[in-house]
Amino acid sequence: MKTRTTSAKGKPLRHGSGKKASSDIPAVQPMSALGDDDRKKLFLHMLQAREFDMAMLRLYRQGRAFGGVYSQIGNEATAVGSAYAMRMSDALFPMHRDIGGHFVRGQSLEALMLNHTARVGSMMRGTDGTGHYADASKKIYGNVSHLGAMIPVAAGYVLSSKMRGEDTVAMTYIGDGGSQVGDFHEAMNFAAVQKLPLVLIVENNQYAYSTPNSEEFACTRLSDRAIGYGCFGETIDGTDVELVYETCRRAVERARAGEGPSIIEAVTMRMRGHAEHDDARYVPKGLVDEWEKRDPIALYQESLLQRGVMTEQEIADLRKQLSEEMNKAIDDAMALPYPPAEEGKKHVFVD
Amino acid sequence: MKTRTTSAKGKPLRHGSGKKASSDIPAVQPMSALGDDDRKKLFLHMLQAREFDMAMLRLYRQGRAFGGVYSQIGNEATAVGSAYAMRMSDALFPMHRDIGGHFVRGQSLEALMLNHTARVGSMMRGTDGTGHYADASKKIYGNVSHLGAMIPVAAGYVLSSKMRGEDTVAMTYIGDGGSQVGDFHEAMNFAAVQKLPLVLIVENNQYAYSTPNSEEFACTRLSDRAIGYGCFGETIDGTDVELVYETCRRAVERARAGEGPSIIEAVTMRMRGHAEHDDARYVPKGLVDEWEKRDPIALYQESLLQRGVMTEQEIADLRKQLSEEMNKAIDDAMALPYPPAEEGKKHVFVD
Amino acid sequence: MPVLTFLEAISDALRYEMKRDESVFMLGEDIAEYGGAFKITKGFLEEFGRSRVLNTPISETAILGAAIGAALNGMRPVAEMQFMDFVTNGFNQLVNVASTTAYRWGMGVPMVVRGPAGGGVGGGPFHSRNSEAWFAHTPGLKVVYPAFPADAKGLLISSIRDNNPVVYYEHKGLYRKIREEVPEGEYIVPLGKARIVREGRDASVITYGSMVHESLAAAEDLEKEGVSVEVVDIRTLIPFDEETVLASVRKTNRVLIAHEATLTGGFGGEIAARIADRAFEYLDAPVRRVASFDSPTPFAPTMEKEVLPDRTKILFELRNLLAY
Amino acid sequence: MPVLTFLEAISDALRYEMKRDESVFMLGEDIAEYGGAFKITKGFLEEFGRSRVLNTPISETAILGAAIGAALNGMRPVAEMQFMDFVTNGFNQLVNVASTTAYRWGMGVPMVVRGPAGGGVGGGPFHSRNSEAWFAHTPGLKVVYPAFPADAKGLLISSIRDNNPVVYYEHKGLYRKIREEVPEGEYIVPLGKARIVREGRDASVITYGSMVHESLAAAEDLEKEGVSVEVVDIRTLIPFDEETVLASVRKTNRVLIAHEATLTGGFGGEIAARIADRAFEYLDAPVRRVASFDSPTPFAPTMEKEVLPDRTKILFELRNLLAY
Ligand SMILES: Cc1ncc(C[n+]2csc(CCOP(=O)(O)OP(=O)(O)O)c2C)c(N)n1
Ligand SMILES: Cc1ncc(C[n+]2csc(CCOP(=O)(O)OP(=O)(O)O)c2C)c(N)n1
Ligand SMILES: [Mg+2]
Ligand SMILES: [Mg+2]
Repeated sequence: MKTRTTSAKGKPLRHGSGKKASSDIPAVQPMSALGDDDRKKLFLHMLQAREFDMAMLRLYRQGRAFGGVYSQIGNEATAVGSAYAMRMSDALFPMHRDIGGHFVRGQSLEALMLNHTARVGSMMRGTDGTGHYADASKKIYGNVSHLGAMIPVAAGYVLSSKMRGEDTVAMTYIGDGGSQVGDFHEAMNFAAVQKLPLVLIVENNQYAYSTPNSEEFACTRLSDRAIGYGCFGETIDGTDVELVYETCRRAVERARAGEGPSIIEAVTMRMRGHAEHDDARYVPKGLVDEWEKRDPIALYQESLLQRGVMTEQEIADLRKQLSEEMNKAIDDAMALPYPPAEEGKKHVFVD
Repeated sequence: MKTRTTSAKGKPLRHGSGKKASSDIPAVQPMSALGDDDRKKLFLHMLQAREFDMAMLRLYRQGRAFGGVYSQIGNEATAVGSAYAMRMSDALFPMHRDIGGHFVRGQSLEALMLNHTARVGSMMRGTDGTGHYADASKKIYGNVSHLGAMIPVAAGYVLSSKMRGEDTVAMTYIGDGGSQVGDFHEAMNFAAVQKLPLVLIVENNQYAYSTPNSEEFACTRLSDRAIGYGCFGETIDGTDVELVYETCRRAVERARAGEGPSIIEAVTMRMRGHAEHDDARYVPKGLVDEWEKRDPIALYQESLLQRGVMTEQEIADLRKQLSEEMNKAIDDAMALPYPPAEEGKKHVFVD
Repeated sequence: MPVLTFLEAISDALRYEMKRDESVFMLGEDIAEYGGAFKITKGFLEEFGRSRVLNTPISETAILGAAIGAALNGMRPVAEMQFMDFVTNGFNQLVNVASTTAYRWGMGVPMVVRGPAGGGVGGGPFHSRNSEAWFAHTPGLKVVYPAFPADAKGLLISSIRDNNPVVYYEHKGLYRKIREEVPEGEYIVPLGKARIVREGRDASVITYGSMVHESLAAAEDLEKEGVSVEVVDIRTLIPFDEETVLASVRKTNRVLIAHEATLTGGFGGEIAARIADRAFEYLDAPVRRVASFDSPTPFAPTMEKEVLPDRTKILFELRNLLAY
Repeated sequence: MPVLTFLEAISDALRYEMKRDESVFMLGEDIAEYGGAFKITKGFLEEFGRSRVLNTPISETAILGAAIGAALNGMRPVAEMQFMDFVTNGFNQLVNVASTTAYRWGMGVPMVVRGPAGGGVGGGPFHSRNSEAWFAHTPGLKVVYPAFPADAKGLLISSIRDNNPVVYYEHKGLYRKIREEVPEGEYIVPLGKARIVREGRDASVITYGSMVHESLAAAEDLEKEGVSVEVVDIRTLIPFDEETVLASVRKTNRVLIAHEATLTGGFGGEIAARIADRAFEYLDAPVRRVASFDSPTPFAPTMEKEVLPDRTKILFELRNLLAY
């Protein structure tokens, strides 16, 4: 049996029923060689993600953002911890709530802001927005809207690395909802047969748009799908950045060692609506309240303070600095026009 | 854990590696209320299937069949035993090697022969052949070529029965190869969430066309996929018609009782090429030899004789009778022309 | 008669059919509590219960396959694609299973696939596609693309009652923009009948969906100049009402075809081909088309406007046509 | 020059490119030991090894998705669909992922999807489809449908070297039926160039794939009657060589369009539309089309012959056209 759960009491970590006690979620058990510098970085990238989120939210409220504004609040630890487990030579195929991972790989605030607001000079020339962009220099390959579609693409990416004898690992993501798309099945099975160095993070944030876990799947853990593919599977608390990091580091190591793919289910909560137009009235209030207490950033801040990794002052300074950078990035982006209309007719093909 | 194997030694029943000893495959353990009349019928329908197969093969060799001729030799026990576990009010969605099930539901030799040779009067008017036909009077809904496509259709069929408060169960089939198609995933997950009365038989006959199990999937048992859907899964010897019947009867009962879908993996061997044009040179000879010994009809004949259910003479008479009926059906079909050309332009839509 | 938006007219049709016929039910993503991404089925859960307003997992193949199975078993399922773009994930079910069943089995597959399509609202490449031409080229499917609330209602009712699989497009840009009086209760618009939405003498525009409104606007512009343009809304691509289209062309002798889908391989080609064949002798000018530029639909508003057809582009082509 | 069948020419192109460029590899079902359902890759496993001749599970979505991923990572994958019909199972990967990547990311996706298509061989509804029009209506994809062995080779090499996704159709009826001299080694036929396969003065047939041969046969029939028919093989649908087509029509003033795909919404509509627009003044007769009847492809030989276009039907339409 290759699937296990880290739930301390052996209870399945699932079902957004409001019944989950925080004591069900295992405490951090650091096994890592994470140094304090790493910890500061993990914290920084989570904060960057949060700041970016709050900025997009502000823009949305002001009517200055358009397209879907997908908040990732609650998912920062999963996005950051997982991406931090990779080498820069590895490839990241993130989903729509994984901006944290972009920061881990050194994406600039400015580039992201231009991209999300489709301003001139944005990475996709205005052809698309949100996390759909790619940046080959950072080996970030964004998603398409069609959920699950990038899992086989990530598989093919590392299939070819492997053919060339390179040791690249790909990390990709899917939601609790997206896990029901056929692409998930075909890609994970293919990856398992070919023993591809692929790590799939299933971000189980309890809801797919308005649909709760109970109407999406009936298995105990989404990582149990791994049994049906013959690969490694594990379900963890996705609000604990160091646990996410450690789990993913092991998965990446296994992948690099030729042991094939892993399915890591990270359990979190989507703290806002699906996108900002959605007031998420369908989520029981108790559930949100409960998860408020497990805010990944607040938890990690507490842990860093307790362990003396950072001081209150350092954190306050960092937050202030990020907020200033963010405001500047917004102002800079907003001062720019949309791309020239003719761009719409260019580059349907490459030469 | 809802998945189990009936392998006596707990060894996985898989991998067409030629390493499987017949002693690995559990002996019949009748738990049934099967009477001798039932046993005779099971035997009869398996013989009908085999006769039909041999007839198609003859036609093919004589250049009188066209389209793909897919032999089901080796699969008779699975097709017949499973279909026998259903009520006539249940619905059968068979695949290309399940002609045995058609006989269980009372399909006539004549109708099948017309269908397979696309003669005038055939059930599909000549628009298509093989097991692609449907016969609503017998609740047989054939497959399309696209593997896996009928699993969601079968799910929807019983979804609507359930909505109307009927207790119809649907049984459908997929190969070891077809199990890797996305439709499998989406349909079984959907069925599990909705607790639909659906039984999926995975006919693992070691090969998908030329591709062995090892290049198709990496899990231990295909029925282990059930864990990832939260439904019942079991892997059995598919050459043992009474075991197949018993296992499917339990699955059908669970389905009817509202306990949701099951995935039953029946392990057999495809004894001929994928279709008759394929000499199956890629199959190690040892593997075929080994499975020759497990011919489902020979095994059952032996068992019936031993138990005194039928005599040598009765069996010889039955075989002779079937063979005569078959020859007549062939002659009758061959005497008929193809449908009139104009039929090709009719009924693209219904009124 | 109540004045309804396009969106309300669709809800009205669905509600009416759900009430009228127990075999009608809906399945799709987030259609229950949430009422669907565009709130088409708001209140349906309360009114019809969970089994007839079925929230599904994100599984378009399962949704469409299950709809086929239900249709084969006596129901009239209406499957919602959250955006019509996602029909590509269940494409095989439609083009191979649903479309061939009447032909092979002689059995109806009375199902409707419906959902929001089209651009102009900043949806980007994956939430803007007009894919109707794919299905129009798939024998065995009917394809509907209404432009007005009353038609949306009447055609949706016909689609639900049709015994064949129907792909029904709703242009999301029209949802809240277009409103008109819509008959209450029973109201049927038959599939396969085009409608002359504006009579004219000097040129015809053959169009459907969002471009009907752009064409009407262009026709109004020209009216001020004393030019009379006829606008024909085909309403259903399959069955195609060739007679009405040809009659219009034979009357005006000049024809422009307009659709929002990309130009190459769009259904406009089919319309042009039929005109160039069967109204050839009546043509006083080349058959022209206005359509989206052959690219994905870009996200930035400047660029999206550039690639999509609109009143201005239609006007420009009409002037050329009239000057010919 | 060796005389090769259509099938051998395709194998030759694949082998040549596999030898020439390490980044070229193949993936698909049963292509390794078995050499593919039609034996196109027979011997490839032995020659190039298992990692470059990759047997996959039955998972068209995984095959096409993996090809895209490999293409983004410096490879030139050639994905085989065992029958082109099965591309519908991976449709989304092609129309949404592969086709939009150049536009969105500025990155090439140098992949080829190839496989047997077309009817006339008793394949029935699910092994006969000509689906090229779906992809021709998907901006960002190139679409190739050769008719002759040498073209098949030269176009396949071009497709493999192209930095964009190419859907490459092989008519299975031509595989062993058509043979001709095919240049050895390097041989390139550029995408986007039609070829006049027979010069003529009195009428043009614009066609591709299997219908090129039927059109040539019909042209020969008419030659005996002193009528000179030009046959233009467009060879690639996207990019479309409009110039060559228009030039032919401007010369002969009468045009018939022929393809095996079903009529309605087929690529013939696009061709007709362009002619009716840009060669309007040169037309002495209606633009006519010959194509499959709008139905699935039936299994029984009598019925299949009835719905498919052929020499006789082309001849019939040509006579009408010439008599006009
Ligand atoms: C194939 C497909 N179907 C439907 C959608 C519409 N859609 C976009 S996001 C979403 C919910 C996704 O839920 P989940 O995968 O759990 O991710 P989350 O947004 O919760 O992070 C849906 C239904 C889509 N993008 N793709
Ligand atoms: C989606 C799809 N891809 C490819 C094929 C071509 N094909 C037909 S049968 C077959 C092998 C099927 O193997 P399996 O599912 O194990 O069934 P078996 O024939 O062994 O009984 C293949 C690849 C198909 N029919 N459908
Ligand atoms: Mg979610
Ligand atoms: Mg098999």
